Amino acid sequence: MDAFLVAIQSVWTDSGYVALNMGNITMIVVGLILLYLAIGKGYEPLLLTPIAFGCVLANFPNNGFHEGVMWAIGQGIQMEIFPPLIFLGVGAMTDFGPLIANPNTLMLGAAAQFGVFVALGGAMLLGFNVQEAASIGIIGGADGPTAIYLATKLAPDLLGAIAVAAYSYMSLVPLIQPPIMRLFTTKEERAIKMGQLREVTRFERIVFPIMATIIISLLLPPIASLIGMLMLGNLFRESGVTDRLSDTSQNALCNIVTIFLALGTGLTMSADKFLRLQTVEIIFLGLVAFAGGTAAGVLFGKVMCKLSGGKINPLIGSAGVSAVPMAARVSQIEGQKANPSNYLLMHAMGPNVAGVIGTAVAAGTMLAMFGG
Amino acid sequence: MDAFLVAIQSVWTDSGYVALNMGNITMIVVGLILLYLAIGKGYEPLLLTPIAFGCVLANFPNNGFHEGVMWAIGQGIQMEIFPPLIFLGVGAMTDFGPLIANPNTLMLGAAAQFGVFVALGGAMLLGFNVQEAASIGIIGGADGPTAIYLATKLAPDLLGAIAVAAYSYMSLVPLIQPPIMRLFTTKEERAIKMGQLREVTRFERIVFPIMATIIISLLLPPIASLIGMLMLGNLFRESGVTDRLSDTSQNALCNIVTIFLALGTGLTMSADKFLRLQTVEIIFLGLVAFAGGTAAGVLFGKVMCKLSGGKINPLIGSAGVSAVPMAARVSQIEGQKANPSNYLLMHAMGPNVAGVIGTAVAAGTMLAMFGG
Amino acid sequence: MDAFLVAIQSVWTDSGYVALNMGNITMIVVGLILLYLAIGKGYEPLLLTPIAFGCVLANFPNNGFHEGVMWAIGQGIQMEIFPPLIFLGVGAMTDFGPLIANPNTLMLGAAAQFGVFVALGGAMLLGFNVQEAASIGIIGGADGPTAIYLATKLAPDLLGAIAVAAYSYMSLVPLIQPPIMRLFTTKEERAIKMGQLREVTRFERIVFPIMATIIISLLLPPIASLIGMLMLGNLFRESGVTDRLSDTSQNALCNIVTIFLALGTGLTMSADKFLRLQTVEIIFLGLVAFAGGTAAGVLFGKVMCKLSGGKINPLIGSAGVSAVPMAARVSQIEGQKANPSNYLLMHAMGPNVAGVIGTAVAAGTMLAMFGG
Amino acid sequence: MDAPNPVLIMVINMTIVFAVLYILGLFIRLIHVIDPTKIKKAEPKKEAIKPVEQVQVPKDDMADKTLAAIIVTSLMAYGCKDFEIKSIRKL
Amino acid sequence: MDAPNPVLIMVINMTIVFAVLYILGLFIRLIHVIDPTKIKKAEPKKEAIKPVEQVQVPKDDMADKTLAAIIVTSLMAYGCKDFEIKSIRKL
Amino acid sequence: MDAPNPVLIMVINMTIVFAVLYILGLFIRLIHVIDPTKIKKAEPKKEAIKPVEQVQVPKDDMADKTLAAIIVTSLMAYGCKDFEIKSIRKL
Ligand code: NA
Ligand code: NA
Ligand code: NA
Repeated sequence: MDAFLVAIQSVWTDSGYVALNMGNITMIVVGLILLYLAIGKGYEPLLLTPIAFGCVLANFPNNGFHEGVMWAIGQGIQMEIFPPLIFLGVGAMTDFGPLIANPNTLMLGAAAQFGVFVALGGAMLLGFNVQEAASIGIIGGADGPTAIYLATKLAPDLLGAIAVAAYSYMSLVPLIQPPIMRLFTTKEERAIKMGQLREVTRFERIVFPIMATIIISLLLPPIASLIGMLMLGNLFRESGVTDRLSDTSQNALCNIVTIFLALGTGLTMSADKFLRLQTVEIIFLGLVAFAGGTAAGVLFGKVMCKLSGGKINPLIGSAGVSAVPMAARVSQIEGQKANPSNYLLMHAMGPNVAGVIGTAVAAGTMLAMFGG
Repeated sequence: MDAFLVAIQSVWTDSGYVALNMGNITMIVVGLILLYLAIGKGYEPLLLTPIAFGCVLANFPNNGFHEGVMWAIGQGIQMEIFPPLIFLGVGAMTDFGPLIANPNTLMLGAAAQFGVFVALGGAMLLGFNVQEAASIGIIGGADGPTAIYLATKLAPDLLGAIAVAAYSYMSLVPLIQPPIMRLFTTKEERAIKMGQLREVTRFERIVFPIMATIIISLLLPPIASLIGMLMLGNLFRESGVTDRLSDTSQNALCNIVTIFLALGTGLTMSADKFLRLQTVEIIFLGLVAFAGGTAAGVLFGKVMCKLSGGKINPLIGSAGVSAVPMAARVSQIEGQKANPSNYLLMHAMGPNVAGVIGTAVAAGTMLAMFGG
Repeated sequence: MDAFLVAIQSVWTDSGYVALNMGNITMIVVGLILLYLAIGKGYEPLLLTPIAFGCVLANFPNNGFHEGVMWAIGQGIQMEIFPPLIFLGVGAMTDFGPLIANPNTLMLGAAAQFGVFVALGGAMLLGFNVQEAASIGIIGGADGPTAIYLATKLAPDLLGAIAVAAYSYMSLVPLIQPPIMRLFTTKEERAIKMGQLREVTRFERIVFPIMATIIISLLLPPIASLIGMLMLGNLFRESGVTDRLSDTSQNALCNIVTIFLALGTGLTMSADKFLRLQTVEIIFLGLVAFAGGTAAGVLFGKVMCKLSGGKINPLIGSAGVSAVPMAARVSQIEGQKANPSNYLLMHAMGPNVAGVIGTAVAAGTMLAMFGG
Repeated sequence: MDAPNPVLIMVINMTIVFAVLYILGLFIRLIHVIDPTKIKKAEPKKEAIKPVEQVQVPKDDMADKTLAAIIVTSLMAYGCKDFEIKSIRKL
Repeated sequence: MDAPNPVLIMVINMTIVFAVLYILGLFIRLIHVIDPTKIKKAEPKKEAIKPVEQVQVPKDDMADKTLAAIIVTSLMAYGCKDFEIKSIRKL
Repeated sequence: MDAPNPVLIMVINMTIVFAVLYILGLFIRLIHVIDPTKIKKAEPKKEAIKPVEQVQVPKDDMADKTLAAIIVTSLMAYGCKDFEIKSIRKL
């Protein structure tokens, strides 16, 4: 009986219950809240569910994740293997047609990056170093893989908070953007109807990803693998002769990597890295970044509206933050509220996909300036 | 002509035919027998086919498997990367509903682990050390990935024999279980009809995997990655918002990892590890474990039948060994033999999935007690 | 304003534009030409598209591919992990039925390897060492994964040129082969109709891959992983009980590995390795190899035609170079040109799949003779 | 564990396995109790739910009886720490 | 960058982002101009294409106006190397 | 292989390639002979099977003739070990 008690006691002593501290408990609760947001509220559930679950798992004491599958997943994060593979799938899912049909919308995708640098400035004022500030700012780009890629390179300790903020705000786009959009536009501007987009040829669709890769990767080598994979995926989609590869890039491979990327991101969320004032600041700055990007996009849209003689509806500017395709849908909805016969979705897809490129360029610029 | 003969002779001298010894030949024959069992007899073919093929390949002399793809697959085994990924798929395929509807069936899943410890005791009496005995005992858990996970950690030399025994007996469940089930039950008991299970809400289905992960991983950290992946897969299934991830976990990812896990397990089956008296003992002990687990499940079912006033059919107890869903089908078939209007399948699924958790818990307990 | 200019200048100075040299530019143009061949001309687009894109990416200066996902993909190439996994898929896609029904066609698959050794001899005369010559010769085998496997082991510097030559000529089979086929055959020979192939039983289909693995891997251990994976894939296909694994081997896994293998092959195409006279020589020798293999196959077909009393159409001999199933289709088309009621496709599939085995055997022989 | 006794190992491990799965069962019941979506459904269909609940009550009762001896005694004997385990139950 | 000024960082980065995306836009227009498949389609349906082209001309015009100040001045100020960038345009 | 002669390499390698594929062909025939499922099918449909067999016999014959010179002589010349190769045939 004595040996029995000793054995039971030793299992208990080595268990996580005994080693559990307030930090672990709090982070497990944070993970549960994120699970609620992901599943109960539908905030980017494909990413937030595994991130949140990873956060819970990471905070079990003695979990032995320094080896085994969780270690391997962590290596894939640290070695920056997963974000470019996600971008391969994103590229295979993205239709750059609306952008090619109306390349002016690229400027809206550029303008919306303003939020990134507002948040960067704010982060520096709050005492973050410039690498951390850049990683925080990129939340405003509303591109998860780019944000994770940049944070892994520049500020790995902030990875969890940045990923959570990025994906949370991306799903809050329908709440964050409309008031800002209405604040900066008149009802007349929002009611503007835009002409039909021209047809884009297969030639243009095929040449675009190749050319974009060359121009951007040569100027900003630090994002060559991100842009390269994005555009390779798009080439698989548009070539018409690599459907097998396009399908796998979008589905099997993308889903597998999503599980690993998101779970691995969650696994970085230890109490000592997450339970800091900085996390609250990051979440606040992320909101500033989103709002700033939305505002800049809409205001630049107003400038383009003026210069085009009223042919451009400024509402499509907010789609420049990317968050594909949600931000474009928000433009569509707000446009229809002002004018029920308005159909802005395809026009908003231009700035929307331009925003993906814009954020990658912004990340590349910051890596070129502040990277090791 | 001389150079010709020298060259041919050198190819022949370096070939596997010259280096082939009796051990290799015997193991290749073992591999062929296992292939026959897998393909000809239909014993768990998804796993036994690549295991058997790996056994054949591993026993070609000079095969160069210390590098290349076979080395890489071996690393995935040694580093315990594959079993938790299989469990991700198992979780996505598992319906815990019947268990949630009738949590008493958890006790049957616990009782059926008795076989694990009978075999453990038997193995220790036969001279195996406690780590080896634990790995042998787990065969009785009828969960391949758990058995491979535990054997890799505690007794890697026995991995091949344990995996082969586990998967072979799992497919023999329809032969092993019925006589034991009939031995310990009366016709009246087997004829008992069980009431309809209550409906389980989405809330319950979502909270269950999260809660189970927390409770079990905290108590038994060594299986945090196994239970975590099992329950993450189940959460993907039940959340209703991550169908893409659930689908990939069950199909593409699970199949890829199955090929690698099973092939890699077969690759460990070298003659010096397999052609020992121990292998025969392991196979014998595996049968003891299965039989013991079945008997314990049925007997505990009888106790529960008594205590519930005859509301529980003891036949569902044998499903507690897991071997999902085969053991549950055996309960169904035996129940219908005794009473043609009997429908036990859904009731037997409760202990059946409880057995998966029970075996993981047993593995975790043994790792906590005997692990490095 | 000064700091502004300094910063812009520093981004520019670190960019690829400044570091770009003529070698890079030329290789990017080579990549673009290959993309045109892949997408515009339809030359093996599934492989040549990612190879060509990899070639473009690899030649961006400072691209940082010594780490991250591109590094990881490169490791998969260097460690010879990808070609056997492609062969797993090839095996799952291959129907060895026509070969089993008429095993004489194996001799045609052997004869067509003649081109491999003609090119090997030519390469040695041009000054390549024997390892390089073997890797160049294998282009004539018309099997991409085998060529990449051999080149990685014997002449990694030539990998890019060899892969490009192999895949380019494979898609040029409909242009290269017909003149040679007509040159060596009379109209009467081409018009020969062949009898119906016998039915092949499931038993034969299942035993064949197992037996072939044993015979070949024992004799030529250096290709045990290639032949093993090819035949395991085929066993998944034919067993009838592992459809899940066969499906994944052919689709998700094969496509993922194809993307990585082809992209990684392209990434090896740096200017210093590719822009050499040797590359032109390799491309020339590749053509010699294809032509030699085609001629040898047809001529051996004529011998078999004579010996069989006119029952064998020599046109099926050219299918022995493999390039499955294109070379078999060329035999079919040429046969029908000579005799509109001729149907050679299934007969040509025998030498066609025999050629895959023949090339692997040739690679194994060369590895046994010239390998480390 | 320097001199492990097979019977002792069995008793210890089976105790833990039963305990863990029993506690899991308690939490499953707890989830059912706190399930907010269940309550909404229950109110309109009170007649249909009642017989199910009648079936379930004896089961819970039976489970407690079954395991009282095995689980509670062994855990109780262990000291003050097991109260922490029970407190988790009230989360 | 030893003493980075947030405003300066913003200006530099936004300049680069705008410049890169503007140049990308120029290349998209160039692709459209050199598109051999477009020309073939345009000839048979001249009437249908014309209004689309009328819509597009002001857009291009507007874009040039918008960005002239931001992009061209900042790039021109940089020295002779930016002519290399522009030369890429004529590829 | 310090001073490799291309022609010698070709002869050696082609010999091995032919030999391996020829042996594989022998085993394919062996599988067909021992195939237990074939016999069952053959008995009821004897008339339908016979002509196929007539077609096949000359092929086998031809294959042996073709390769007798190349394979058998080269293998026979090699010594006693090649009998081991042939013994595999009788497995
Ligand atoms: Na963006
Ligand atoms: Na089990
Ligand atoms: Na070939």
